[in-house]
Amino acid sequence: ADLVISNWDGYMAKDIAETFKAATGLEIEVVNHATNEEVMGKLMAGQGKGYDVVFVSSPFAEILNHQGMLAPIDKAAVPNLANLYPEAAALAYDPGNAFSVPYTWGTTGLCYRSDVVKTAPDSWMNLLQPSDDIKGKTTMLATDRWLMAAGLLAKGYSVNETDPAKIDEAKNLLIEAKKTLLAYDDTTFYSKLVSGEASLVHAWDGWCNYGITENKDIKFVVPKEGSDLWVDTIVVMKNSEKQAEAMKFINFILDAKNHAWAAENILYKVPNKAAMESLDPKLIEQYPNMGMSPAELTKYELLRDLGDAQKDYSRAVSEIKAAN
Amino acid sequence: MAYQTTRPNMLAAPAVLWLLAFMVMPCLLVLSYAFFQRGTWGGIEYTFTLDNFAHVFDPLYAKIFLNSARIALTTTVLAILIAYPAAYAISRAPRVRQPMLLFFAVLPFWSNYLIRTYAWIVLLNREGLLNGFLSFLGYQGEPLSLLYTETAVIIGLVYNYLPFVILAIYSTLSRLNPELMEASRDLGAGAIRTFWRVTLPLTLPGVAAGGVFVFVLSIGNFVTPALLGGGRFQMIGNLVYDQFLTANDWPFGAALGMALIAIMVALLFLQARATSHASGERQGEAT
Amino acid sequence: MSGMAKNRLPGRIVLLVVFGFLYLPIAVLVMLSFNESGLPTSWSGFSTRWYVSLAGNSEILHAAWNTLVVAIFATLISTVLGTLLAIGMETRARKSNGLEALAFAPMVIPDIVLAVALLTFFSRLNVATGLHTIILSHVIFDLAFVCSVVRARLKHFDFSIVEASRDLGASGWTTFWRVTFPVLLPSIIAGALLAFTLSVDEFIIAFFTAGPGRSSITLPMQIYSMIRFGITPEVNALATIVMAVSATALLLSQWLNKEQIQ
Amino acid sequence: MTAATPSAAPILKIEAIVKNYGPITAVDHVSLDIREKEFFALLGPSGCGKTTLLRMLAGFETPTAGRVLLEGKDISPLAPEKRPLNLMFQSYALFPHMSVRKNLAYGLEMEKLARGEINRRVDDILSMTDLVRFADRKPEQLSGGQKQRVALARALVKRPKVLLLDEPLGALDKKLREKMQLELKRMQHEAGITFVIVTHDQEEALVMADRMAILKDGKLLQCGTPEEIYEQPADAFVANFIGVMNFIDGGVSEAGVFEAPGLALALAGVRSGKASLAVRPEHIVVSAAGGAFGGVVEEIAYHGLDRVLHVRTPACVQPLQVRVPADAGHRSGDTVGLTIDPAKVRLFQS
Amino acid sequence: MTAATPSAAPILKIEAIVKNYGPITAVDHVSLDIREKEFFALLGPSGCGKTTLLRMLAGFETPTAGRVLLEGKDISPLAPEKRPLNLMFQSYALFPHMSVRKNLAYGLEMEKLARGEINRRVDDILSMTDLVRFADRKPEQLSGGQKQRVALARALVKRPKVLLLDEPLGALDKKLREKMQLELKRMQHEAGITFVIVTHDQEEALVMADRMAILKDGKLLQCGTPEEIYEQPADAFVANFIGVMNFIDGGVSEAGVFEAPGLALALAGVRSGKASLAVRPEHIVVSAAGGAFGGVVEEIAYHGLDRVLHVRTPACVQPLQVRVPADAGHRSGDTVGLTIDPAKVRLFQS
Ligand SMILES: Nc1ncnc2c1ncn2[C@@H]1O[C@H](COP(=O)(O)OP(=O)(O)OP(=O)(O)O)[C@@H](O)[C@H]1O
Ligand SMILES: Nc1ncnc2c1ncn2[C@@H]1O[C@H](COP(=O)(O)OP(=O)(O)OP(=O)(O)O)[C@@H](O)[C@H]1O
Ligand SMILES: NCCCCNCCCN
Ligand SMILES: [Mg+2]
Ligand SMILES: [Mg+2]
Repeated sequence: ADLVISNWDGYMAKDIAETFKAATGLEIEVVNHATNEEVMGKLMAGQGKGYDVVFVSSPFAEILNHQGMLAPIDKAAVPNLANLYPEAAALAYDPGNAFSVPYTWGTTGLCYRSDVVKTAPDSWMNLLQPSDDIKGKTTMLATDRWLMAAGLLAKGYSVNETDPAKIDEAKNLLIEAKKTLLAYDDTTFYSKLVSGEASLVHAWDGWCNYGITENKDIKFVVPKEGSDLWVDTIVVMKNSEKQAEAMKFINFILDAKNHAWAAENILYKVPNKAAMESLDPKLIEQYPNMGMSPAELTKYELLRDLGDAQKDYSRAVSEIKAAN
Repeated sequence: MAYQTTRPNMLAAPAVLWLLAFMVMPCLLVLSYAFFQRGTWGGIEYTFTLDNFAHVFDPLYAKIFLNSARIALTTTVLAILIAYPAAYAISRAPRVRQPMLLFFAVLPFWSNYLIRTYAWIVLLNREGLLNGFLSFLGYQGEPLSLLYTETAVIIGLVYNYLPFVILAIYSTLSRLNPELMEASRDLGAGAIRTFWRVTLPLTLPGVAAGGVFVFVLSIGNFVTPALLGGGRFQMIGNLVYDQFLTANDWPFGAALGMALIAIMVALLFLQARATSHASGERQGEAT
Repeated sequence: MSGMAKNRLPGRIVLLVVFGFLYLPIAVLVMLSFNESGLPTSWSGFSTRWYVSLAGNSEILHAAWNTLVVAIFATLISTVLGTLLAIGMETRARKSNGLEALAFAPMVIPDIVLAVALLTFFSRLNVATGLHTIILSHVIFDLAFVCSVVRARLKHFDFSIVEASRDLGASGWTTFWRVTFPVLLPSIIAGALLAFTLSVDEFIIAFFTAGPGRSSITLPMQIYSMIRFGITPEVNALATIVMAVSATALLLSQWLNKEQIQ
Repeated sequence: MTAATPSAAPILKIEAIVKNYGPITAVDHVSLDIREKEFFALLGPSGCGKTTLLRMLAGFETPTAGRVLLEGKDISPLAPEKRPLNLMFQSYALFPHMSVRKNLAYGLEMEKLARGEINRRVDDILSMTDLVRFADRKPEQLSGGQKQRVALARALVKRPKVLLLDEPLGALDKKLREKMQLELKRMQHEAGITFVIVTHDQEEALVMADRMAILKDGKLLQCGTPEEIYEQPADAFVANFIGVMNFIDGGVSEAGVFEAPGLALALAGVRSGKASLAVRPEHIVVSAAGGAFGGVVEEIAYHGLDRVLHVRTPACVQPLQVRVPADAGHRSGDTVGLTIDPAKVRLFQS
Repeated sequence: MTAATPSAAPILKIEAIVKNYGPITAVDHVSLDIREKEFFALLGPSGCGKTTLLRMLAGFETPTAGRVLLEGKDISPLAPEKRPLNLMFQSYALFPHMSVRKNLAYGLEMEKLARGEINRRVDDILSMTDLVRFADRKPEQLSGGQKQRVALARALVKRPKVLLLDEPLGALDKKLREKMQLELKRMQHEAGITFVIVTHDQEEALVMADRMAILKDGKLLQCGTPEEIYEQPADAFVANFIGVMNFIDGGVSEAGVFEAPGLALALAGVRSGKASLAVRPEHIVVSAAGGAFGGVVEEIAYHGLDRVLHVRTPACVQPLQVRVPADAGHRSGDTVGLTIDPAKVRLFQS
């Protein structure tokens, strides 16, 4: 194959290889990774050898860039960059899309069963100190950054807070919260809502939509304290010998029609103006959070790599997970 | 024994070379990172430091170690209690049927770990089959919330590692000289005392091996605690995993890994000494 | 010998209960594979659609094939190496602590350490990764488990039959094949089953040591990456087929054997 | 149950017991009464079913048919540990993970005796069997004869009502064996134990046993005192099996004279027809020449305290074995005369 | 290497061999020459080191000191399978997973003989050891004696230069044992095999062996022909160990007369001082009364072909054992006269 691309399962159209080949004559091989962390580990240990294009969330793209493992985006070779919202070309971790191209973006909030929850939640505290009726029926994301973000935001801090004292406060809050928690879950939380095991879950907007597909009473809300902006990006490996082809691939993805596929199928917002505008309005009707504008989204704070503070986050999360 | 003094090393050589080349060398490479610093943006900064080892002694990690050791130990004990009678029954079945029984004991484990675990979720759910079965039996109370508890984690671990213990115990039971048990009965010991004083000590190496399997696999497991435990329980394997992948802190991961390996090897040495003492090793077979 | 009050009933009950436990989730899994909706939550009617869709899912089938290749080779190599190591260790005049630690180590090294170490190592040496590197890596821990099972058996091994064989003119090698091996066979089979089972299920080391392309994807890698949508019933269908085929093959071979004997 | 059991009453009554291993019949309708406090020896060729019989008594094999009564009670339903008898295994079956001392204490611990009592009895049996020095060794560190003594001691130390010993002394040298024989007799008398012992050593059986039984192919051939069996063997097999016996095939004339080539022997109470004359080597007397019949010395075997001449005679195909004192001075090739005492022969007529 | 080996040349030369198991010395500086084609018996009390010695010869134990020469060549560096000798194990060591036939064929297959030749030799040895019926059984389905024969047959079928047999016949009945003895002798003569055999059966050793050695506590006490050892035992232990021996403690006077209470015996070539007189039971003659000295019959043991009187005399603490014909008609309590032939005694002086 001309290109090896690693992505999450189901994150691209199944027939991407055929359509891309039809468009460019190039062959691609898509492999899947389960999580950012795994593919990161593999890229770091293997110096990225063998991979050409990788889909990772923004903090990981940032790290890869710091490690000097990414190839610059050749703007000339990706004319479809023009389809992106201006906001998407000005993201703080990579202003001007020097080494990454955003693929999807969204935020994190509360996903809940409006038919079960007595009062509609609007605060992180509804999750962390739930009312009696939903005690033991809440879940939180297990991944360290989002888990900590809930605590930090509830306390009014930045999702990238590096002050150890504040991290500690958030940690303590989260340890308290564990007592009323059903589980930490970042894969099947939406089905827990559907089945009724959970009533209120900590969720990425897009995944809440999967729940909504099956139960109309499921709703998504961004808490009043604010939230994070996450971006899943496309990067090209420096060690790739097929950088020109990789640019063609990115350009192909950024084509309005192709990029719209992501929005329509994985129910994530895409930072592609042309694609978003092509969406069926019914989709937004059914999944209200799909209608969030770039302006709304960029109000939220981008998750950034934490540098040395990462150690404090890791330790805090270990302590939370070990608490009983 | 004269004729064996040179040969044992030759027999061990292929495995030893394999391990030296593909385990020891690579691991030394990675574990040596423990003496360096994490770069601000991940990666390794080649500045010598012992800080990582100092952090290993954080009481938090001791707590996690002890807690996961407790779960692993409970799992181990339960697995042995279930596996022993099963292995015993298999070893007493007609000899031609034994391989088949063993095979059927491991067959479920040729499906996939994740899907078996998901099947357990289906079973243990509040709305799941187990509760359904209970209410079918006439149980009226609140459905049992088994899922996302330590119990669920232990059930999952016992389930997945049970066949390993069965195999290990069977392997020592399979050619145990039945006359030894007869001699014990003859001397006035009932079936139970015969088991405790003769059968068990003679099969202790198998029990120990199986126990070690369950223990090391459980303490290093992170899928079951995440899925059946709802991520509420932290196993020690998880901790090392997080350092390498989530925190991108290889130096500390290496230090933790080293400490873990050292503790486990030390424990295994102690265990080996204890069982070889209790089982009076190497003897006892008649044709 | 031994006819001491041969009552097979308690043994049968034990096997029934334990096998019941072992197959309980399997029953669920098989049921789900025939569930029309594919959802674990509700039964919506019998259907073979997941089998049909599995037949068309070349990715899963390819991954399953790779898994089989990895497990078979890793089992073969590790069974040989592990058995030899076990015999070597148990026939040594003196225990070697170094050897002892070396044989324990693969069991206690956290998977992630081994995974990262191997990939770093291969990458530094510019070894191309692929199925062969997965096999090579799996052999590391597989052999430790095989060695451990076989050693447990050797603790009660009557070495006088080995001596008798040497005495009758058999070399060490012949003695191994004709005496030690057949007498150890139950343990070696146990060890091999263990190794195979471990290999079939191993994920993280396989993920790291696999080649970058699709060619060396194993089933656990495939399934883990699918976790976001929950396990699709196709995978249940695959597991059902794997178990059905293995069981049939075994029963058939038993039956053929019996025919031959009679 | 009978009221008071006199010493001659059977403590163990074996009734038409059978054991099949698939198509193989190992024990075939054997009935035996073993009397209280007697020393009973079981003899028979290799594979005749001795071990199988003992294993059925001890409860390790379920008889295919027949039953065993202990003091009048059927013991079939009793588990081995409930039977007041102990078996010493032919293959020893020592517990490999226990020291000699622990092996010996095991059976006593099962009786829940006090530690002190156990130690005392173990010490006694250790010194009785010359094993004191080996008390702390594991079985694998012992010689063959040492292992056998541990097995014997382990059964003896229990002092059960009935002791079943399967070749208890076979691996011991003569001196030690004689010492053990005396000890066994002493236990029989002092502790009133009934012994059932399998041995291949005829002298042992003849010297020690009050009564003995001869088995062959799983069947009981004869049961009686050593003298009865030695002197009045029930059939040619028994005659040949116990001690040395010469067989001369011939015929009995109407006049009651046994006739074979070169030999004529007048016998009382016999009927005419084909017959086989059995005579023991010590009952043939050698003269320089001119006895009843004669032959040529073919081979001389040295037996320590005397010699056995193998004398070729016209009377039979096999050379006759004749026992002479060690200093009798015969040489290979000598022609000798032989005389048979008619009172000492047995005649088997079919 | 010497040119042509005469029959009396040692095929196996054991030089000051020692084996320690930790603090235990199992074999202690034993030196022995075993001659080509001879039948050599190794005797000694249980645990004296016989098995250990054989195991060193076969190559399973490394001697702590000393060496073994086979036909003049040091065999220490040779692996067991390279040594042209075979050991029959005391504990049999049969291959549990092979049928009897396969056990027997194994050693021949190692020699890469043709299938037909192997089958022929296995069939021969099966019928020689009466095992034809058991050819297809597994060892666990055999009786003790059957197993022993398989072990013996497995060693014999190889027809090596030297056969080491560790109690090869101990579990066999007398008839079978005698048959096997004859077969072994036949193999010795026909195939020219050198036998080194451990036995506890003295009669077996006396009858079969060309020469024998007596070990005790790992040390060699005496080596010689059976007659030499029986008649001229090197010391009191050997005298007592082989056959039955009465010991009368006393002293030799200046005149060369051995004196003990009630007994005076003139002996040639002795010096004065304390002494122990050894005399075998068959060398004491019983008269009604008034022999050289006398005593009271305490016990009569029946030995089949004759009786042994235990006669209490003033001469020694132990009753003297005296062998008499079975029909001699003595009874317990009888007072008898005893005569000792001075030519048949041995005197041990310290
Ligand atoms: N592995 C061992 N460790 C310690 N001592 C041993 C070991 N094997 C044998 N011995 C001792 O060495 C001595 C000689 O043993 P060996 O087996 O050679 O005796 P043996 O003459 O064959 O006796 P037997 O006639 O009883 O078989 C014995 O006292 C025995 O206890
Ligand atoms: N498990 C078995 N399966 C088949 N046949 C058996 C089994 N055990 C014993 N036999 C056979 O039963 C017969 C009697 O065996 P047993 O062990 O009672 O003989 P034994 O009289 O003790 O002989 P020995 O003096 O040789 O020990 C033998 O022919 C033997 O081969
Ligand atoms: N644990 C990693 C989760 C990645 C979050 N990104 C959002 C959607 C990815 N599929
Ligand atoms: Mg027997
Ligand atoms: Mg011995």
